[in-house]
Amino acid sequence: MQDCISPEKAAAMIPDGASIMFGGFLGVGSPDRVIDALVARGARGLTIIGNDTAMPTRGVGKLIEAGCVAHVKASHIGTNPTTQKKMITGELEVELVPQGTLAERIRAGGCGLGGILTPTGVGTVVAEGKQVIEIDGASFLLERPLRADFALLRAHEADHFGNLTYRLTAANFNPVMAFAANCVIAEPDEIVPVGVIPPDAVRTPGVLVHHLVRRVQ
Amino acid sequence: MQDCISPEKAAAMIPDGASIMFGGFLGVGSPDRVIDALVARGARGLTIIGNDTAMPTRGVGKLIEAGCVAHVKASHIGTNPTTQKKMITGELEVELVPQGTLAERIRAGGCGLGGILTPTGVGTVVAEGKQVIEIDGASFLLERPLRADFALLRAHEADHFGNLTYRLTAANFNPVMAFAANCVIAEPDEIVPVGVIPPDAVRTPGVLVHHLVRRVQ
Amino acid sequence: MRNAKEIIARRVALELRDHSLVNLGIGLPTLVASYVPVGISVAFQSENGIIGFGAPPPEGMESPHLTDAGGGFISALPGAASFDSVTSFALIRGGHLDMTVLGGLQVDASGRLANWVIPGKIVPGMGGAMDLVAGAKRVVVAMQHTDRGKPKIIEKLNLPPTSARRVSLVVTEMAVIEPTDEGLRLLERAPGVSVDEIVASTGAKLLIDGEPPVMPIVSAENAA
Amino acid sequence: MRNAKEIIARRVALELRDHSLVNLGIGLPTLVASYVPVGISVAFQSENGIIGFGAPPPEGMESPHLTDAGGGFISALPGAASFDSVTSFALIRGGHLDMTVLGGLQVDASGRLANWVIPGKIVPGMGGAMDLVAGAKRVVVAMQHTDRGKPKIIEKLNLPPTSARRVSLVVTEMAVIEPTDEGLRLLERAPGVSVDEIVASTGAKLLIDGEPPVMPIVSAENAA
Repeated sequence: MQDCISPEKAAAMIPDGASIMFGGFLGVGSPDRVIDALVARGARGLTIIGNDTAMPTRGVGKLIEAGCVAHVKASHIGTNPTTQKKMITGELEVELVPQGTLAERIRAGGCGLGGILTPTGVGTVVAEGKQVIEIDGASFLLERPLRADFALLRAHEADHFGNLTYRLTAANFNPVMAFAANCVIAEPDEIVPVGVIPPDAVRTPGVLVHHLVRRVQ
Repeated sequence: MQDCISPEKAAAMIPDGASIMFGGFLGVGSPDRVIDALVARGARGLTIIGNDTAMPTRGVGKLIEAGCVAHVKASHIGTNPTTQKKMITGELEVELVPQGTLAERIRAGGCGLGGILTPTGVGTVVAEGKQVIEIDGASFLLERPLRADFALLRAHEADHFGNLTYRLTAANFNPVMAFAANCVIAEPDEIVPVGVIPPDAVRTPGVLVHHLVRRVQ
Repeated sequence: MRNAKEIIARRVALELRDHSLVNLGIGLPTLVASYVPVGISVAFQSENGIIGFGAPPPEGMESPHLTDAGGGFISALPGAASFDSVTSFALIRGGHLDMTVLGGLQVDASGRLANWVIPGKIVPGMGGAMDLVAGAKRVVVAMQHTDRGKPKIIEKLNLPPTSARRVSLVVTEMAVIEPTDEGLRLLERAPGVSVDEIVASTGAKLLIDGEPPVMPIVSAENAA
Repeated sequence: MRNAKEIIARRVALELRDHSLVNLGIGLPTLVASYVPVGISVAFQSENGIIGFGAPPPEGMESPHLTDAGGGFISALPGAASFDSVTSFALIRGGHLDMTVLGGLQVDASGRLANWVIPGKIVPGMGGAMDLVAGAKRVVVAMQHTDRGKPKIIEKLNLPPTSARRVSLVVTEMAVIEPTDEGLRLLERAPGVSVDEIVASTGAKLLIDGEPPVMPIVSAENAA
């Protein structure tokens, strides 16, 4: 871990056009303060990668509402009518990925695998343009790794080294995204001294985190 | 989780010739009481899958010493001269797998992937007979999933539902093996009532565990 | 007479097995949790990352970090385990999920399910549905038999399939149907519904061996 | 004069960067931890599942659940993180490990390393070595220049390679050598060792630009 920055500083570090992974599941466990700062700075042309686009007033939904986003890779956009509308008008490009495949593609990107073979999506539109590999008589799609310029995580606790914990269903995509971006920024609910989080409770080692977002003012 | 059994009952459930994954790294985090019971019942022809074969008097090394084992899949056998000796005499068949590949193959077997693409082993003896797949100009080995009849785990705590925790470096291969066997038997240091392990501390959900080995007498 | 959704949920509840891990889809399938038979211990998974969740907590006691896959507040039962999305789908895809109950738009004669998109309409996305159908040991479709009078069980899907895999069972308010190698087998009919009525409401050939038995359902008294 | 292993470890220690994650192989590479330069904060990983470990604890205070990849008892430093083998190799293979220091049997003119097996002798197994060479951002080989007088740096490996990947740097008690597209470049010579002596002890062509500088090493006073 390098330093502790404000949400505004984090938003300023992220250029227009960047690709960003966002933790969160319908807004639960999403880095809300950095999202607000991205909206405030008027970010444009972002590619956002995450489970869903939440709701127009929640989580990454705010980015879509504010016109910050050009591309979406997600498993579900049904809870955000604005995503739907902008997709139809062509303002937004949306790639839908099955949820488990999205998680594994991000994992592959973060742990140095060239791809994974999954049964999910075989015989569906998801298989279009993809290589199908037969293993012992079963068919699998070859799915490619996913990485991004930035990963914006919401954590529960962080210590001064950047070690992170998560809380209940707010973990969701956050832990895997910590592996898969060139710059990882974590927004914890609380920052505690080194030693407060025992080694076995650490769910994201601090070596993966580049910046912490400073405590709530 | 179904029930709580003695090490002897566990050993009796495992037939000669079975394939078994063993947690443990040089004997640390290995299910010692079930291993002793397997030695005591004179098990024969086992296939054992794990990081290493420990030492002749420790961990799965005891099984090799006692002649229980026919096949070994491991990343390292250098600490056990008996494994070396029996390999040379042909009493033991040994397949060496790079440590990270072993972990990912077990993971693939446990989470329904048809295989993984890893850069590890490309251009080495490990690549012999395996498909090499080019992705964006880089070469990857297609490595196949690994599963076993049984997984024998060492855990720190278990609750009455079979939820498990692990301790420091004693976790090693245990958590991933919980996904990859038809029958999972966990040997905890301590069994505690439901609710004592908070949801965020659970590292192996109890639904993956079939039997717990009862408390130390 | 009970309404269609309740009949379906009560019948699906009889498919629950002791010591099993089950994932219920959003909507109708969620109702199944209300009718777990007495003596059956089921662990429910929510794919956003928990096993062992319960009813919404009392007003004011909700945790912002604890919701189900539909975004609704839930509680955690003693012995619950929480985990991230990678682990959640390792459970689903790896064959550790004994059963999933999903809603359906169409099921065809080959047993394939369409339940994620209607071309030309709003595209919600498949979420976890494709992984659930590909990975669960048993896939039970819980859906109404017809949509505004039009059969949802048809010869060949005209909506995009969710998976190439055949589902295990289809439960509607009229019938229980099992897709097999030979075709769709009519296993049970709902109380007061005749075989002729079922056939008339179904757009695919049904295999019928004599008069099928009346659908049992979990009664109010038997639900835990 | 310091012994060969100590010279190597002290020189390799100068490759450590602030805020980096480093994995040290068993044997000679482990010595590097003793010479971390002042002001440099390094996190050491042990591939059996911990970041942030320290020296063995006092006699009688060892934990049976806390060892390094060689099986020796260690301590955990404040801020340590423990994890399973899958996560450990996700860190290694995913490019999160800034540097690994490994022992070597041979390095050849193309920069390939052999360090895991001698055919006809005991076969220890590759352990984590193949993943480390394939995945670490920088691979530094720390080895003695010769083995009983025979060069270990040779034109072409005659032992099985650990990886097809070129290593980043080779540090011996005589020289620092960088494998490049053009071949093996002699970067530094050890104090009191001449270029001629290095060439005579090396079985591969070395690229030499004039008189290479003398190898700096971490002095006892500079080690943290």
